[in-house]
Amino acid sequence: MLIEQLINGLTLGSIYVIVALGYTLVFGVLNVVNMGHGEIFMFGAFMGVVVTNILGWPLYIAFVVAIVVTGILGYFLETFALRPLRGKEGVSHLAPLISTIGVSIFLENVAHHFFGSGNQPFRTSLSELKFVLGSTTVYYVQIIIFVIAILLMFGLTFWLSKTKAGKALRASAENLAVASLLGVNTKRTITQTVIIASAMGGIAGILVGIAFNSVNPQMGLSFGLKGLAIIILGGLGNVRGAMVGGLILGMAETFIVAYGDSGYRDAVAFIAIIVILIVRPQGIFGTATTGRKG
Amino acid sequence: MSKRSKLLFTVLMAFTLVMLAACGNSSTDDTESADSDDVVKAKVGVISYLTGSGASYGEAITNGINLAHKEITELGEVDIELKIEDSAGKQEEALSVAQKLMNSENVDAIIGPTLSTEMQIVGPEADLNGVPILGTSNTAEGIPQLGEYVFRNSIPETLAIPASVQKAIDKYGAKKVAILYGNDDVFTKAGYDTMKQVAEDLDLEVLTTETFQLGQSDYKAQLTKIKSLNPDLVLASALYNEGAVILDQARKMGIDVPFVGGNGFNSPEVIKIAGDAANGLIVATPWFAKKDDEKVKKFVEDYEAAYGMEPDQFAAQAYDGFYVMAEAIKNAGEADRDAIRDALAEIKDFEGVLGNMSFDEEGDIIMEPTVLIIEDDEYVVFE
Amino acid sequence: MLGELINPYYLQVSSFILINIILAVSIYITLGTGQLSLGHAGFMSIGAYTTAILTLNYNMPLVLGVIIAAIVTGIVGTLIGIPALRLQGVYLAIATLGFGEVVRVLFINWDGLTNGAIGLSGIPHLGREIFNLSKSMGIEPDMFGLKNNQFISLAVFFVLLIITISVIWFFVRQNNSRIGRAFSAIKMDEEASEAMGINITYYKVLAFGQGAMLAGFAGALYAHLMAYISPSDFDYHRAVEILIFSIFGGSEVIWGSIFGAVFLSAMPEFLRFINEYRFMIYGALLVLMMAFRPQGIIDVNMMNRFKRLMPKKRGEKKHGTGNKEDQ
Amino acid sequence: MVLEIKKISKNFGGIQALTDVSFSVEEGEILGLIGPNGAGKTTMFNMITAMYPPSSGVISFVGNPLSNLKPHQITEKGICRTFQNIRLFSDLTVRENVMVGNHCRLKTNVMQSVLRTKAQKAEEARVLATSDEILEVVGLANDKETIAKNLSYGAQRRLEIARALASRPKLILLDEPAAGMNEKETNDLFNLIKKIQTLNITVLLIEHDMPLVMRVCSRIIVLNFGKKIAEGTPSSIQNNKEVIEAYLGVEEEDELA
Repeated sequence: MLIEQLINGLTLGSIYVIVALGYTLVFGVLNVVNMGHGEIFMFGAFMGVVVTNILGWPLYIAFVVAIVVTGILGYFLETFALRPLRGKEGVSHLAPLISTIGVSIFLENVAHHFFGSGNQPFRTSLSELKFVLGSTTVYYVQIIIFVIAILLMFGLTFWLSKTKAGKALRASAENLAVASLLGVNTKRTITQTVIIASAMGGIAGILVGIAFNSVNPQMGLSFGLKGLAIIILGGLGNVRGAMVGGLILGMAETFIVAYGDSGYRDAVAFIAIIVILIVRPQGIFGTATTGRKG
Repeated sequence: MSKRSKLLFTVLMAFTLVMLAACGNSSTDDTESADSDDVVKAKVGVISYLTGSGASYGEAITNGINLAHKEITELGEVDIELKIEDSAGKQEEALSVAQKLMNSENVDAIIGPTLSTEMQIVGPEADLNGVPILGTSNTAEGIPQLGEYVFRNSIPETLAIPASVQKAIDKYGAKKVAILYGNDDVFTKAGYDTMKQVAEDLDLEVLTTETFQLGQSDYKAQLTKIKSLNPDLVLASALYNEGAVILDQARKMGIDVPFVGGNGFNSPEVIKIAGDAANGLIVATPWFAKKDDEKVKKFVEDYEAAYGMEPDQFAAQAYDGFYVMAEAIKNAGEADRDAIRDALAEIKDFEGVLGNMSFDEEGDIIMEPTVLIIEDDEYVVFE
Repeated sequence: MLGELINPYYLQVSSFILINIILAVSIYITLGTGQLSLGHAGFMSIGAYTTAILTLNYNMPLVLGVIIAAIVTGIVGTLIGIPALRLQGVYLAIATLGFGEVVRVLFINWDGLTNGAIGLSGIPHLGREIFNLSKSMGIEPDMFGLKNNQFISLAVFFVLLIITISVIWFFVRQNNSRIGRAFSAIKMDEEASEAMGINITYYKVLAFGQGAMLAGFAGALYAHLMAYISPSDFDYHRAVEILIFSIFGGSEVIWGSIFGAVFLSAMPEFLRFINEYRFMIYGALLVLMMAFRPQGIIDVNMMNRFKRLMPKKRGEKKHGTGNKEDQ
Repeated sequence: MVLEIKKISKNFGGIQALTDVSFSVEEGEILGLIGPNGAGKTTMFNMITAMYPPSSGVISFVGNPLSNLKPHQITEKGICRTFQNIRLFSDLTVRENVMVGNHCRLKTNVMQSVLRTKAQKAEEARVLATSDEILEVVGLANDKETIAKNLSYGAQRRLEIARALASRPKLILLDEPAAGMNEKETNDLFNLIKKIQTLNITVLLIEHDMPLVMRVCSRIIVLNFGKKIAEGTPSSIQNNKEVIEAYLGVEEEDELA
């Protein structure tokens, strides 16, 4: 049972990681916690349902559609909820937080309206494939999810440190005004970032669908809150922190069910962030200054 | 007193006066006596969950009521005016519309509200106002005990779950069970409390009790644990939404034992969501659409013709509920709230699409539920 | 005569509006020092459960239960407020959000005391308590030409009205004092406030604690108004709803937040179809407000204009506000 | 001696902002603190007002060391400051800004404020009178009800001074009060600083406007790269070789940049 639970925790953790990476990316550049990210992720998952179940198209198309749709949602979020607040005189630093809460509430209820409140099945042949190792059954999906999470993290790290666009992004993250003086098109960079972060949410959405066969409008909130907890754990804007934080949370949640009381599963994440915020506000991997920022 | 506080005071007084004035025009004389030609005229209010995440329940309920209303009006024995209000599944809204029905519309009786949580609020208020109220979908414990004017014709989990568990045990000779329930939902929690009691009463060994939360996606941790303990039976108190996903993940993981669910687990949606994985789910229900009974067949036919879908349990309970109410109004002979209450309390051996029902002295339903199992992607009677 | 004028339906809706006004003021106080709390639903639930448990299990009088509930929540709020001081902006928001969720999970799991998700029913009802009390004193509703339910609704409404007015009075006065000036200075510039001799630690904790206490107080009243509570009444959506009252109506001036609570709670009663889209509208409202009017509908400028208009057209203005609150 | 700075050093993550600076401020004087940009002047102000602690050294105020105090306690002790980049409470009125400045001299608590006790009413009346008096001093008596952010630049600088004066300081720290002012405004400022001196308030002034510094100060301290390079009367500073070099050096750098 231990090994199976480990795999369960790893799978859940990997999905948390991908969700958290989306938050981290946006925070890293804009210093904004995008509260709408969870709901964008949920829309990605629903795109998977629409493509594979309703239209009956193959899974890879679901990925493409989810990435495109969540990318567009990200673009809208940036255009309507973030851009109008940027550089405006007298806007509190809480404004983007509140307006993205608005986006999340809006999207959640739009999904209620279009898809109903219930679970939608997400059936793919992929989710049936498995192999047996000793007494442990391992599904290919579980491995795929883990690998994708790792790839995304490395891809993101590489992109940020080696490519021109990534460098522009990091420059913007340091200081928007300076980056703009240095010839970085900050508006485009920001839009790009939000779109990429959202598309990662879309990927995570599809993966959740495959892994758990369960897609519903409330999952944006529950995964979103966990993602939020993870980036606080790992340090806001920290890619490696998101990775480690996500895996730790996934494991912790699984193990509290396996060896503790499953009723407190949802509280684990929040008790952890409250403790972290009080003891080490910059997060496990954060640098000392971030705790007082934002 | 400063200028400002004077102003504040006056504004609030104005607010109060306007409010009271607004109330004035809507109250009318509330005693509507019987018409001259012997047909009892009455006004029945319905509180239903029509918007929001559970709107599908409310829709089925109002469909059932509307169908029954149409048939009764055609029969012409009583003349009932319907007044349907939406509660959006919220306690505050339910109480507000209940006040509206009782005081602005002056209804003689109320059917609804949809959720037990809403009934917890509305029931005592109706009782206080002396308005008979009939719940057609409240399954929580203690609903009819809210007051003398509170009735229900839906079977509570305390009736459904023992029936299904008993039958499953008789059939499979199960001794060891695992319990899985949603701990943050009032229905599934109530179901769990009953399950725990039943397991105790039947001397079952409970291997583990696991919980999950509404809208959760990943049940693998709990299921892995349950699997490792090898139960003969899984008692799952879940709404069909989560329940179906649980079944799917459990079957994939290789948990092949039957699942026994509560009333909330009973829905054709389970088969739609979980597919083959739904096989082996046992539930007790008052309603079975494929029952070999003239009344049931006619109801299903008419309902499908009118609304384009198969009636579910909520529609059937509401349909019967409205008939029971009409019967009581007819027996009361006048549109008097107290008379209707007394007539309701005297309903006995009423034959509806659900079967034979009566009210006990508290106003709760007495009925034998049917136990069903899903086999080959279809609900069949579990023998 | 009086009996015909009083409709419990309108009084019921008004009572909910009054509770929402207290909630809006509670978040306004916290926002007033630049602290964003998403944990007010959690504080509300602490208040509601405290009084429910005290009155149900220990037969405590309702009034005492409500007072203790408010005090307990105030203490919890202060305890949360002190470590929260180290957190700014988004960190505080997320920590309070986490706090709210932890409280909810705790109430769900603390089965023996809270009855879990099923909730607590049979909590003494404010109106029925008053009814029994007045009956024991020999006052019968008929004496005013009222039916029992009319009497009860009216009593509840007036008690809540008096409470709400007192709450508003309290905070209006506090705002027009040294304390209120310190609050607004802190909201505008924390460092400068500190350099000007304001003990920001004290005032931020004070504001956080007051906000929490008030939310707990409103929660306690809610429990006695509904006579039934369950953890799902105090979820994340409730916290957001409370926040929206203030953000929409105006978080700069107390009247803005009050207006937000009145308008947004009354709107669905008059436009029933809106109910279906309620949260969709809330979401869109938040985005629009932040983009175009982050200070909310009613801001300082508007209040100043009102004040200038007032002495001349006093009667008219009062009527205007009265209507607005009623519509 | 009002203020004594003893061997103060400050290190920001490896960057040495101040090294072993010592000087003292005598009662009733106007002391100038000058130096090129980045010399550590504002850092010194921030440490005197406890916005951050020095890495080493002691600061004493009327003989008592100021260690382990919070900024608001420093203000209570009688040191108040203005900010180089104006930091008024921009949405409050001019008078309210000054009233906030008076905060630490008031005592009413929440209950007294709400109940409007006699003491509270008397205190509020006193605050209003004090504020009006101070606004008269700085020449803003006609703008009492104006929202702070709508004031002209020069007026905002004066309001900053008024707000600091409202805390009844023994020592006031002015951080570049003449920045951005035209000649007339600068002249008014000169008169204002002199007037402050007559109110028995000691002044410590950071300023780049050399003519003003030379006119108003009785003594001047010069910092360069975090070190004190000179101290003396205006005329002696004007002729100090090291000072001239420090300033010329900066000008060269400016040209290069």
